[in-house]
Amino acid sequence: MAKIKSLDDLRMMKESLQSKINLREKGEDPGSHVQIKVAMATCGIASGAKTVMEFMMEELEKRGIESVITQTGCMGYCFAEPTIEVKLPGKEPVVFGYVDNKKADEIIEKYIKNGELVDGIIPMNYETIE
Amino acid sequence: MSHIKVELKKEQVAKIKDICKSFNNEAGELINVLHKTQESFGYLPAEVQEVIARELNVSVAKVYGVVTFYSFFTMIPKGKHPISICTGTACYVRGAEKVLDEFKRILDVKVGETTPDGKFSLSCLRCVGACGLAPVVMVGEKVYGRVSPDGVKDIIKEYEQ
Amino acid sequence: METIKLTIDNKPVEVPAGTSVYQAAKNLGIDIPVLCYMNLHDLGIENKPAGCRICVVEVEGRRNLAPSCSTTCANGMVVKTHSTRVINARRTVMELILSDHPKDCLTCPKSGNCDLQDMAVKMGVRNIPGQAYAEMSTYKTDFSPSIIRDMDKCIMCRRCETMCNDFQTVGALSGVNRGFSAVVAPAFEQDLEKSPCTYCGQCVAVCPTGALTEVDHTPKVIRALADPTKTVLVQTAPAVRAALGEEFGLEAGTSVTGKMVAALRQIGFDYIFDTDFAADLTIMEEGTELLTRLGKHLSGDKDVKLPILTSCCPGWVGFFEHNYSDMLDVPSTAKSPQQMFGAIAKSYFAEKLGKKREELVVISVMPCLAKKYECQRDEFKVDGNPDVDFSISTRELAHLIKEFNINFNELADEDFDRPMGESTGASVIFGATGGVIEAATRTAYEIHTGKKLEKVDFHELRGMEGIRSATIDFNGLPINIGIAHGLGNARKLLDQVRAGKTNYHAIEIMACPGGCIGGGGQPLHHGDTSVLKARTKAIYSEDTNKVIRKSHENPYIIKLYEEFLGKPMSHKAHELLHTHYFDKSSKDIFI
Amino acid sequence: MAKYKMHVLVCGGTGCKASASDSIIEKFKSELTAKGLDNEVQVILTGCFGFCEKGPIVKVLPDNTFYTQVKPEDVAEIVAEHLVKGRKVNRLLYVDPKSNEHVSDSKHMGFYRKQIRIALRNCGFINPENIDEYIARDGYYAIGKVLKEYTPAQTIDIIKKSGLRGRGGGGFPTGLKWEIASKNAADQKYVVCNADEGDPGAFMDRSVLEGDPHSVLEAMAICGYCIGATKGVIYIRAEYPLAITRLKIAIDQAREYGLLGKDIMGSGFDFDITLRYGAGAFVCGEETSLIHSMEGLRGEPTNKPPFPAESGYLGKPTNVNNVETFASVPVIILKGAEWFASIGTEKSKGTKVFALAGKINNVGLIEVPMGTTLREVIFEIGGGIKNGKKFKAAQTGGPSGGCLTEKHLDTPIDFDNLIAAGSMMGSGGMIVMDEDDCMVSIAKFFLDFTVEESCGKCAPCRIGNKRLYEILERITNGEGTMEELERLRNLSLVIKDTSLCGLGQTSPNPVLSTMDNFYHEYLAHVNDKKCPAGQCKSLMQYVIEPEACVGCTACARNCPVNAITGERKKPHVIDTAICIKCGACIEKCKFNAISIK
Repeated sequence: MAKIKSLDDLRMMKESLQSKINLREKGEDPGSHVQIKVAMATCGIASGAKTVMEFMMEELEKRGIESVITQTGCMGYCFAEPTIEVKLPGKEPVVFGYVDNKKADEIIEKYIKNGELVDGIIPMNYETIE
Repeated sequence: MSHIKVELKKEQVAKIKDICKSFNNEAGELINVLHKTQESFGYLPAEVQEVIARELNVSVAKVYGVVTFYSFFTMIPKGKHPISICTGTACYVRGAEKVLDEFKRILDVKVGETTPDGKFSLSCLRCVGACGLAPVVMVGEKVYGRVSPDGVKDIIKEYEQ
Repeated sequence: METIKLTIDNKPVEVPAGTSVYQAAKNLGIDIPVLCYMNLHDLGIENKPAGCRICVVEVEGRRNLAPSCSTTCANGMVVKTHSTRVINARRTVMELILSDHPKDCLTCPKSGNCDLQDMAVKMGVRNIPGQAYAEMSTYKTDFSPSIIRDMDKCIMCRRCETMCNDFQTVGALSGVNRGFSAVVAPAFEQDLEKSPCTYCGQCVAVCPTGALTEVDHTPKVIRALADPTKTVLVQTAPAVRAALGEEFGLEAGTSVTGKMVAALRQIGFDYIFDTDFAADLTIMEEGTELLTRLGKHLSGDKDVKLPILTSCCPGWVGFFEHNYSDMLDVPSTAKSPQQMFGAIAKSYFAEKLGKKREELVVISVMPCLAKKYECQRDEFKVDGNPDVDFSISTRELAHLIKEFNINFNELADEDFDRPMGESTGASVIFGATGGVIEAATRTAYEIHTGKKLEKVDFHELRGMEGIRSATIDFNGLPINIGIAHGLGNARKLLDQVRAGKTNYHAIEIMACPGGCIGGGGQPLHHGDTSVLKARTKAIYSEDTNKVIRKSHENPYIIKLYEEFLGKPMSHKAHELLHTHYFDKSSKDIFI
Repeated sequence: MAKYKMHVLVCGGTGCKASASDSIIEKFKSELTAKGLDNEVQVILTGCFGFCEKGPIVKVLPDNTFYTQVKPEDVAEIVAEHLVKGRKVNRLLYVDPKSNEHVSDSKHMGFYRKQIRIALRNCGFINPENIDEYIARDGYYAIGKVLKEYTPAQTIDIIKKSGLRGRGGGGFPTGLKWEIASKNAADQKYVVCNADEGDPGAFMDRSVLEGDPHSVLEAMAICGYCIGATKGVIYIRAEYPLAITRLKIAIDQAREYGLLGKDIMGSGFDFDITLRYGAGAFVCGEETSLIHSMEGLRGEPTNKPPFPAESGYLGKPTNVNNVETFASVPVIILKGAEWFASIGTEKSKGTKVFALAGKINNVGLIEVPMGTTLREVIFEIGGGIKNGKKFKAAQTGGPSGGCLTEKHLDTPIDFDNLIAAGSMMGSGGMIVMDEDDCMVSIAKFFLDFTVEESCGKCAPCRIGNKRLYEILERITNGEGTMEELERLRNLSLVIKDTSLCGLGQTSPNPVLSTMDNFYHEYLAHVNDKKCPAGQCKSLMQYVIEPEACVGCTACARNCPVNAITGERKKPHVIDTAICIKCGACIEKCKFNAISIK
């Protein structure tokens, strides 16, 4: 590791290291970020939830959106897997069904960035099985 | 302080000298030297202190004065399994005294003594900082938490064979 | 110099910056009691651990009481030295100290001369609350040949530790243990005999209680005197006469030689002799040794060791045996005057009396505690019979005189007995730092140059400086002389010699401050070093008043050589008057 | 580099380590590898979370799940359920004692709700053995900023304005202390960190050093810059091996990064830190003792002045602060003096860490704003008294402190209020006592400690504390008199008034404070020969109630000293002169006929 020779060096280093603990910092204070829960029970995993989760993590970071992505149990909409729940700061959570990478991209661009609704919302009448 | 007469072997003297040297034979490093030496010998018999005094160029009386000031240093060899009972305040209010009494009773030694077979030595220490587990007993490096007087014999049993 | 203005007990006072409250109060005539505090100003030794807390005072605006000995005056300070709060605190602390102190004042050797006892009297302590169940800190009493350590009586003033370490650099003592069992002791709390102690007795000289006292040989003196089969000889060292008077209320610096002799005669000693006689003899031997070594050195002999070191001080001998075992061949081999006296008394004088050495008891009166140890060293015995049977201190002699109900101050002066009571001015000054080397110079100069000295006084060799040096012109040959008193100073000088950084021909060393006049067996100076100066003055005026002032002119010394010894450094002289030294450094005793 | 989706934080503090947190980590790693998740879930060893009562603690992020009392056997389930399937393991969640509900987010636990973590900000959050994590949390940014933007005087000014006071016990204003040290000119000065936490029952310094060592290093460098010192020394208890190891790692890493050593961040400022070990002497918490100990001497104090700021380590100007004080410094620089000063009370700013222990439900390390009341600490954070017993007293300030009682419950805790209440902040130990604790015995316990730890240099402390102890022993043995009670008070006041150092000046506090607050207990011991709490063995009497005794002889047969006599089927009697109060009879009596009076 190169020595830190100036305050700028330190600043740059901090930025590069930020991601190491970002997950923790945001997790401590999820309310102020976009929170995304990916249903990751057997049904979800079977339908490709894992791929979607990875895609979203990558894309959100690329597009500079502060978000907390967690996995959760089955939301009870196995017919619509993979399902994800998105909660924008200060808004009620919204659940999307049949999410693949393309759908995920649309959710990010329209709903998360601009608050526009997209197709595939499942009415809220479930409770996460914790 | 009573102590045991020991004869140091050449390599033991060399070892002490090495330790002193690693601290540049500086008198100000006496406490660090004593720590390292005790780590290596298990205790600090008079003869060891004499070598250290000579190497650091301080009087033996001064070295002894320092050894007897700090409770961490001992001139008596510890048992194979040193038992320490935390008598910090948190442990005290949660019954450390009764636990200590039980150890004294079963091992038939006083605090600061070693059993005749050299297996156990008993000492008290002030707070290992595991107050959540009070009362705490340490055997060697192992920490036993929430020890009750009844549990004492089981702890001793673990090390008996 | 900056001055500080403050108020003590409603009186304004102005003192130089850095003055302690204790000193400022003293300037005003206010006496604040102290126990642990000790200031040996001339020696540069100040002991102020601020541990006894007896000297506490109230300082306005301060939360707690302040120890006046180590609190520096500040501008505008308002101090109360004897308020109710202070008196209550002082008395309570005193009760505490006494609660951990034995109450055997009746038999304590320090009784009547004890700072703690005085303080208890002053404060009117009548009972010690809770004494019935108060645990006392107890320790094994340590009987060494010179010093008794009864640490049950230690109050942790640390004066002894300061003297042993800071002034003497002997390092025999240290504070050990912690809390209630804290005490000053040698390593491993072993006896002094197993420590590097030199028995210089400076610890005893400053101890405010009975914790450190000399081994009392007065009972042995009385028993010897009471034994009709024994002939009892006493020798008195030069410094004794300059201090003994203090024990009888005489002003420090009063020379009491004649009264002392009269008292000794009244007590019943058979022969009252003078160690000064043996001091003259020492000069003959040591001076000759110096000239011999010097001669060899000048003729290019590389094996000869210079400088030559004096060897009459047993504390100093013990010190170099412990610390300079690599230099054992440097000191003069001449025995100390005490031992020369004993050797001659039990040979030459015994022959004269027609008695066997066992029938003689030789007692010395010394300003010194190390002499007690010296006379029982094995090399100073013949078939187990010591040349000097035992040694008592100036203080013990004073006790004896009082015990024999002698009105000391009213005694008419008397003279020492012959032959071993005759002495010169040179031998008297053995008692002060620089004196031995001055005496040696007087003799060596005349022998070496064959000329008479025009001026006998060598003022360049005198003084209270810890380390001094001077060059004396021996008729064109410059002789470099070094002097040190106090073993800490000796160490500094010796380290230079060991490192080869000096060009001294001769060095005098005395273990005690000011030389023997400040010895560990002298009347207690209670921290007042002006006493030492007064004694020194007395010694030098004694010298001036002597008719003969050079050792080699002592007629009885001349006679001794003619009748018995032959000449200095002869075979017989070697046998009786010279010794050798032992390596007492702790070696690698390990397998 | 693996892109982790989840972090599992495992507490590696001494308390949790004692309960096998090491094997918990091992187990996580092996389970995750077995499930192929080792690249998705990162397992991190952290410093103490504080909630030691419920340790070992495991925290899963980002879903902020706080598992308590985790055993190695539980790990497989956490991995399979939570980490793979996203289902929290309910049985390991904290159960709120009031609502009986599971709480997974620590913020919603009573224990954490009122806490503000400044000194402990990184404890239980970052891996203390990894400097990168500290840097990612703005680590070393404060020293960088100070070196680049502020003069030493400006920096000292920030600390002064923040109102930070020493957390080691005395509460001396830190900025002022630095200023004094900065004004004493010398060729060499020293910054010393006092990490010789000797107060039994306080372990906040250890937690900071174990959980966030870099913050202390950074603060020491800042202090060095302010006072003009290039050398720092941490004086740490040898009894803290884990903290020592982590400090050594931290120092090495900081040197490697150029954050300690020569020319830090191109500023031209040099600063390096070495370690010195304590060896078990409470008195070394006193600055002058500590300095003597650092010099290889007996840790005896010397009279002040001169203060260390004038003549300290090796005779040079030295600034000594404790761990917690230092740990608060970098945040103050980063967030500003105003921010820090906005927390706390008028004269005590910021937060204070307390080690909560004793008869309390939630033992642990807490950090609360100055001014939090004792009630909030004990009943909200601490979860109340164990086993539903009644609160009696809280002892603060350790052996130097005093006790707070019911009447102090609503007093805001800060430096000055504690002193006014007859106690002190000390290093922040807080031991809670319930109705079963005898306050005379508690005073005796603390005196026992002081007697053992007194250095012996000054007479009042060396002898006086021993005498105090003896009187207390007589009182607890039922031998005390009223005259002795009086003496106890006078002796206490004189010891405080005349002792040389802080140890003796405060050692009688537990006596005075218990006498002030529980004088009736003293009187009961002295006059009635009774111990109201039933703790003092000598004052107990075993009595057989004749009405309840059926004369079964079980007690008499089991008495080891034959103190019980009586005919079969008739009530028995205990001879109290013989009875050794072993309790064997009570155990054997099936009729509850034997009681202790």
